[in-house]
Amino acid sequence: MKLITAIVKPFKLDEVRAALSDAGVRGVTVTEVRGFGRQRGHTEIYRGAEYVVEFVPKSKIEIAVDDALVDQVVEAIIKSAKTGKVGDGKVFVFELEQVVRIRTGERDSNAI
Amino acid sequence: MKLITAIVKPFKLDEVRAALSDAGVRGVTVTEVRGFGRQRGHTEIYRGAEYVVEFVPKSKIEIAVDDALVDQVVEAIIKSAKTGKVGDGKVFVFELEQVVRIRTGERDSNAI
Amino acid sequence: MKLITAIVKPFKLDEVRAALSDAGVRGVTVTEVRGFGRQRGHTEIYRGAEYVVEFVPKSKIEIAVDDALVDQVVEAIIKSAKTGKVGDGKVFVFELEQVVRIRTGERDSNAI
Amino acid sequence: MKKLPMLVSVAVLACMSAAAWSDSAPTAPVVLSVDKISAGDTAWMLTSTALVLMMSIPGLALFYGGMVRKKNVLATLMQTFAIVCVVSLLWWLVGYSWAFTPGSKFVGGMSRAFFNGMTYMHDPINKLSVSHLALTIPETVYAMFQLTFAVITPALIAGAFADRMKFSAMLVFMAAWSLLVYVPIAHMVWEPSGWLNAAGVLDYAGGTVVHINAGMAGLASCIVLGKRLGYGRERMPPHNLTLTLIGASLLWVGWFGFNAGSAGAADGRAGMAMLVTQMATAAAALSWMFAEWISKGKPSVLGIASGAVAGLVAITPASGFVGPTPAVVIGLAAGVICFVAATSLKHLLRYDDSLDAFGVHGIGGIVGALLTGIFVSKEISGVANSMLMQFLIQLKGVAVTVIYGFAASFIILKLIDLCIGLRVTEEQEREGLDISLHGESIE
Amino acid sequence: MKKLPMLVSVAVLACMSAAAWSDSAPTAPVVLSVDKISAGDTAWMLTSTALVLMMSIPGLALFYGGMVRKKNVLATLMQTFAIVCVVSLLWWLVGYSWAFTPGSKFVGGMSRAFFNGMTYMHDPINKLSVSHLALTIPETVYAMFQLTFAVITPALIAGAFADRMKFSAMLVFMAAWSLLVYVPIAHMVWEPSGWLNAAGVLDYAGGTVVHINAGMAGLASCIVLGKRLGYGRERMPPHNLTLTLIGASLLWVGWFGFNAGSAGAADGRAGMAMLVTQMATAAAALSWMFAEWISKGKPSVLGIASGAVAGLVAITPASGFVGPTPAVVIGLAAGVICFVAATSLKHLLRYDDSLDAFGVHGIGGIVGALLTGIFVSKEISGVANSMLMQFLIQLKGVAVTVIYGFAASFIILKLIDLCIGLRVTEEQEREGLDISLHGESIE
Amino acid sequence: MKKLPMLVSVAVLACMSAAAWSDSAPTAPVVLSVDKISAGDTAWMLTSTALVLMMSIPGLALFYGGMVRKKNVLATLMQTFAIVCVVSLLWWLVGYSWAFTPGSKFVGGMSRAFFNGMTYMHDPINKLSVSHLALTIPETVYAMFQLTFAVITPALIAGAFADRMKFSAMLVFMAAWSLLVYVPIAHMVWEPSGWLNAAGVLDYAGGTVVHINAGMAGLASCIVLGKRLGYGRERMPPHNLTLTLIGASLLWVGWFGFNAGSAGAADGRAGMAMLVTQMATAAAALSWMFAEWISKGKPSVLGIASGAVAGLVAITPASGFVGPTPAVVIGLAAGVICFVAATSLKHLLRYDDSLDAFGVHGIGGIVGALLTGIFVSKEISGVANSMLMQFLIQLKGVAVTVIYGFAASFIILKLIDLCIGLRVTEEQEREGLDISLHGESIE
Ligand SMILES: Nc1ncnc2c1ncn2[C@@H]1O[C@H](COP(=O)(O)OP(=O)(O)O)[C@@H](O)[C@H]1O
Ligand SMILES: Nc1ncnc2c1ncn2[C@@H]1O[C@H](COP(=O)(O)OP(=O)(O)O)[C@@H](O)[C@H]1O
Ligand SMILES: Nc1ncnc2c1ncn2[C@@H]1O[C@H](COP(=O)(O)OP(=O)(O)O)[C@@H](O)[C@H]1O
Repeated sequence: MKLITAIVKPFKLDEVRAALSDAGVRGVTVTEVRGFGRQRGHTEIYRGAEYVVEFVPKSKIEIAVDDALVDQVVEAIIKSAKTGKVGDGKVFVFELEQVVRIRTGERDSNAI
Repeated sequence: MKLITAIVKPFKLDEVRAALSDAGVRGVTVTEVRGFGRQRGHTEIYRGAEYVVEFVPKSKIEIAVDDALVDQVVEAIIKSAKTGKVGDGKVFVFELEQVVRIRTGERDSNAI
Repeated sequence: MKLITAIVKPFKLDEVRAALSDAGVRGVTVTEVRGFGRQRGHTEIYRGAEYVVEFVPKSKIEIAVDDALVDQVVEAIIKSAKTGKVGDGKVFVFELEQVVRIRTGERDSNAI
Repeated sequence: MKKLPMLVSVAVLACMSAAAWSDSAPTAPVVLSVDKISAGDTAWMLTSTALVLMMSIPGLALFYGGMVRKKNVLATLMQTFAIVCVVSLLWWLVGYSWAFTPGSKFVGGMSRAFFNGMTYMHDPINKLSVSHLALTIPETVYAMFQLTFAVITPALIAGAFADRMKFSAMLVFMAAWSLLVYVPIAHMVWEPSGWLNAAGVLDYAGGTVVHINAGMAGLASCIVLGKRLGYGRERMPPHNLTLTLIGASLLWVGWFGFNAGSAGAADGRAGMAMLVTQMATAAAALSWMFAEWISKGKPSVLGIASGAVAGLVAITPASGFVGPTPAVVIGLAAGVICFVAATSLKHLLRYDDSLDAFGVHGIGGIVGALLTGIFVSKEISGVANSMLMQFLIQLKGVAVTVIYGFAASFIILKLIDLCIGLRVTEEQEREGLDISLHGESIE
Repeated sequence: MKKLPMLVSVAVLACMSAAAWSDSAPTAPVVLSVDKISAGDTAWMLTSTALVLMMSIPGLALFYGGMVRKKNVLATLMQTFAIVCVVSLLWWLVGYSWAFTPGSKFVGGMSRAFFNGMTYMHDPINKLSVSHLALTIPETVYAMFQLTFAVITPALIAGAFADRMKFSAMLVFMAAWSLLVYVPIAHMVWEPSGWLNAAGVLDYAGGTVVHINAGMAGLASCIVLGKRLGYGRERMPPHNLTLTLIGASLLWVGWFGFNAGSAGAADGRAGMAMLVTQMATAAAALSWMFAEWISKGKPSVLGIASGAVAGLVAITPASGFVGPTPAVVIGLAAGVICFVAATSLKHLLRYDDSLDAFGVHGIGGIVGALLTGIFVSKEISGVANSMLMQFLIQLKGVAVTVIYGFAASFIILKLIDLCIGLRVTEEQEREGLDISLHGESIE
Repeated sequence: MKKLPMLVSVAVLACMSAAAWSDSAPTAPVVLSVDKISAGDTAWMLTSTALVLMMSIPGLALFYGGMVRKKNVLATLMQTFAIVCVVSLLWWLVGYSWAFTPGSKFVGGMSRAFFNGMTYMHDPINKLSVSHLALTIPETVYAMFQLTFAVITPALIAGAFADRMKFSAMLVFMAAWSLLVYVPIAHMVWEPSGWLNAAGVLDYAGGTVVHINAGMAGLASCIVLGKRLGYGRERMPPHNLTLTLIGASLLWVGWFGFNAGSAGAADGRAGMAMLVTQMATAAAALSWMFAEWISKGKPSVLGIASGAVAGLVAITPASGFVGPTPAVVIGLAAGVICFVAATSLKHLLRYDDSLDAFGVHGIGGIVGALLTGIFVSKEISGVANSMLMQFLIQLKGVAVTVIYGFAASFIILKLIDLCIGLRVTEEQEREGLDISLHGESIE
């Protein structure tokens, strides 16, 4: 199995989730994160003190999938998360050694 | 070493931490996440506009452990996090190549 | 490629980011997390009810890098995040199988 | 005072003050000796002024601010705050003069521009100017009290176009609207030389002038501006109803100044106005809450708060004219009707009245203005028209305000759109107005 | 006015108003000419009414809302808001009449049901009705002022059972409690035909009627309902003390209306009541703060805010009877005693009075009611009993309220529990009442 | 009243009240019959007192609380709340007596220590004590009104040293400052035996006594304490400007009590004071906003709120002396000058006046005090000095306050630093004062 992690623009989250669902993904875990990269943040000024807010809010989506699904899922993410503008984000893929479903104790593919 | 990631119901967090402690785990890192899966969220209505809140709040626990401890730790999590109802969550296990303790520069097993 | 994850004290975040930048890192993703470990939290008392806040706020930094850069980056983190006091945090290194830049579809080293 | 046909009005004035006027009552501001002033009435009107300002800031600002998404909360607060500032200065410039000095049927004169001639003369002169509309209090107090009405009315409109208007365009719109829509309607309805006043339209504290007027402007602006980006597709739940509930509470408390203050005095009529305000508000809050509970399954905080505001709106025109039991009826009706307007009508007609400025203030104002005609008590009001006749007069007042309020707002908005553009860019809207327009954010 | 034995009371009334009554003072509401009304007194009572409503919404709502967990904040705000609405209508229905018209020793008559006969008659009649308990202000104002007391009292109870009562059951309980507990006690203590009033019990602004009463109901309800799920094991720290501090501040400010408004007039007694309120509150806030600092190591925001409320509660019954130096003593005592009650007694006796409705209002009310007997100044109050005698009378008043308040609340709660159930399901409690009961949440 | 040279003052008093004094006016508190009291004036002064307390809690507390980092918000709120409590008790102890009873040129007497002799005597005596500075209201009310000024002034200082002072040291500093700085300056400027009062310095509601005074103490304290850890390097944006905007709004509303209440009566002068307050505030808010918009590119919420406060500060000394058009000018000037002070001067001179207590209150107070000399209207004020002469007198008042306020504060702070230390440890500052000093945090 693999764990696919996608960092995307928050307003794209719903679209990505829909695309993942179509690609057969049942569950995902989402975290609000702050992204630093090529896309620049904004500046805030409070009584003359300038603060450059360097980060951009991003959503991180984690998806455990069977090996067979990996390409398809990555493709689905890319398609649905893309705006073509800087800051669209990244997809990372990791090897996932074990998965357990806590409720049932099922393991690996059955647990996803 | 391995990194064990558990997604659990937030109100189970304290119990899981206690169980981990008993299993010899010294430290963990916890993140608030939003889970999408079989467990369904709730509906909110604001002046006639319905919003289905599809996610369920979850706590993600990350634990770096020596290989020897993995099974024991996974078992401890499953036991303590289980309610038997949908949404109890998952455990993921990853290979962890290096660990460094920043304070001392100690590495790997010594750093955990 | 590798994914380097560093758990550091929040007020060190800016310094670490500067050091990473000097080490040639273009982008990072940051998450606010709660750390449990040797460093102890604090106690709050509300009308006689004591609550031990066991966790300490930490910042988790995730950095995808080429294999060649790993040591250098880990070193940069250790240097910049260190205060020498308990709770300085950890660095974890994982194997990263694939990286895709969503905007361009570029892969792996080109995508970082 | 101001909401009565002239003759009645004068009669009331005569007896309201301890010192009676021997001969003809004034029809324009006059300079009087300080001992004609009632300290008690003045105390209450100073207090009412503070209460009504509190309705706008922080009341209304919070009521709206809690309902928008987190990325727009500061921009929403800022709108109310800036409107208060701009309209205050316009009131000094010419607004008060055009509204509350005698003039044509449609607008007052220029005699009080820059508050010219509004004086207080220290000992040994011991004189001050007094409005013909409130003879027992200093004119400064009357002008300030009316200022607080003038500032809250445009601020109400902002609920309709939340999250998408340029701040610069909003300032221009509100300034124009205040002078071209609010001021003339206030003159027509409340100043004895105004034609609706002469026609006998009853509007005790602003059902037409304030609420229908703002509601129609809201409707016009959400139509002209179009929907929020992603409306109907993306999630736009209120980010923090705690703020909304604080806002609704302060609106409620402040409204005592609005309605009981409209007596212009600390007297029995003010007392009755406060009592009926409480009755209608409580009734409307519960009627919205139960309507929602029955139809949607849960009673909500936003619902009960919205219902309370609907009740406050509906009792506004009636507050000096009806007794407590009719007030309960008005409240029950307003709660349920505004509930339908905000939850169904809006979605049916597909405009994005984002925070229901029209649904609550427009509709609630109409309900109140019409029911005032039905429930007006001769005993309390001194008005002796038959129910049917008064209802028809009220209908006329409503119709004029609906039409003028909508049309004038629509035209002003279109003109501003042509000149400088009304709407923020898509990117700004997506990023949120707090950061994109004001360079600030909340944690 | 209302807290004095009848004879004294009448005497005060006679001299409080500019226009003196020539012959016997009324013992029931009367219709008077409008010129008997004092605009100054009316102005202050209108203001006080607004201030006391502000104590409930948003004051108390925020005070409590900030102390609960984030998942219950909206539900907590909603309780206060809904109670205000329901009890307002009950006041109209029959509450005012049963409390403040003459009747039996235990409850008033029906003559003012639906506010029947509470009139204001416009020119040319120029008459209005006036309560026998406040002869210089319109009866509408007196009824509204008392309404704000009637709404806040049940709202105080909600602190005891936070986070676990069904909203529907809460509505039923509060409605029943208002009519069956608050109204009779108010009649007994404040209306001249009430037996505790006749017995000479001194309660200037509601130490027994409001605070002990609400505190005992709170104790009953947290016993009947049981503890919150996970109490003692799970973390339940206040989620946002900013809200609590806003609430405490608005309670403080609003309490000026509560205590100084209880003079029924803008006079020297009102002034003294305000001054002693400030002294006791400041003293109690500091005494709680220092007690905590010494015993727990840190002075806390929740502590100083709780102390202030304890001081406000304790000075309530005494506020029109004592001078500033005794007020400081009352405050110091209340701060430290309520600190012990809320931080130790509760844990010792193992009830879950979640937000210390009993610990602060019950205990603080008892402290205040008893110390009133000790510190009452003949000069200020006109009451000439010996200290011992007055203390015993006070003890009687306290005992009656404690017993009746607890027993009646207990029975009502048990009955409701039998009929519809009081408590939410475990799942609802775990999910939080905001989402489970009201379908809303804050970000 | 209190801000006039003695003779004028007496004249005003004589005509302000319905019942005129036949012979010489009192120069010290007196006991009068209750019928000398004006219920209307008393009603307004009771209300003003509530409004001014609301300025401190929750107004100022929130204004400041929203501007600090999240980890310090509770500590910031706590400072204001605790100052209110401590200074209230000091006022009773001796503060009122030293400030507002006749004595030397620099400080009053001891006759009212513990509010000794401040009485209200119930029927049948029917007398009460009255201050010679406000003859138509009970002395209790005058003392309470002035108490609210005494508590807010030190609370203003706290903005300068936010996030780094020990709570214990702060309590000691504020107690000392109140008695050694505030009280003498108040006596000198406002009590007829004070030398600046005799010299003809005009300060209607506290431009020198409150704002310059607090601003200079703020400057002294941020210099003595040094900068916040990481100042200039780390990010320290306001964590929640929603709170700040609520605070600014409540300050605005409450300031009506501050300025119009300083008339001591519900009369024409109070009305004019309220009107000019509104004009100056609106003008200053917009002038800061546009200055920022032009120079920094965006109009900000913090900017418009700060501008409003700057306007309120600047109009304070002038509010009973000028007409509406000069008020607009004062506002425009204050907005832009304080903008420069807070955004440039501070960074130029490199002190860390964290929330601009000096930049807004110090500078705004100076602007207002000097412009009062320019714009004072003979008609409104009864003061007949030439513009130049009055300007020079004002300059003297400003100079004395600037020098004494700074020097005395500096010395007190240094002494406290020597004895118990002023500043928290680096670790406490880093962790945040909420947790480290008070053991609490917000979610
Ligand atoms: N090397 C990296 N390691 C981890 N996260 C990264 C890395 N580079 C970029 N990111 C994440 O991806 C987001 C988008 O990257 P950015 O460089 O802004 O645009 P793009 O992906 O279009 O090149 C960043 O905000 C950050 O969260
Ligand atoms: N494929 C997946 N990848 C990542 N996280 C998942 C995945 N499936 C489920 N989760 C996480 O696990 C949580 C529980 O899953 P759910 O399907 O609701 O119940 P259960 O684990 O009992 O089958 C989800 O809320 C989500 O956070
Ligand atoms: N075994 C572990 N697995 C995951 N995270 C850990 C582990 N041990 C420590 N951490 C994280 O590292 C942080 C610092 O650890 P701690 O033991 O407090 O200090 P130090 O790193 O100086 O030994 C913790 O707060 C926690 O977030």
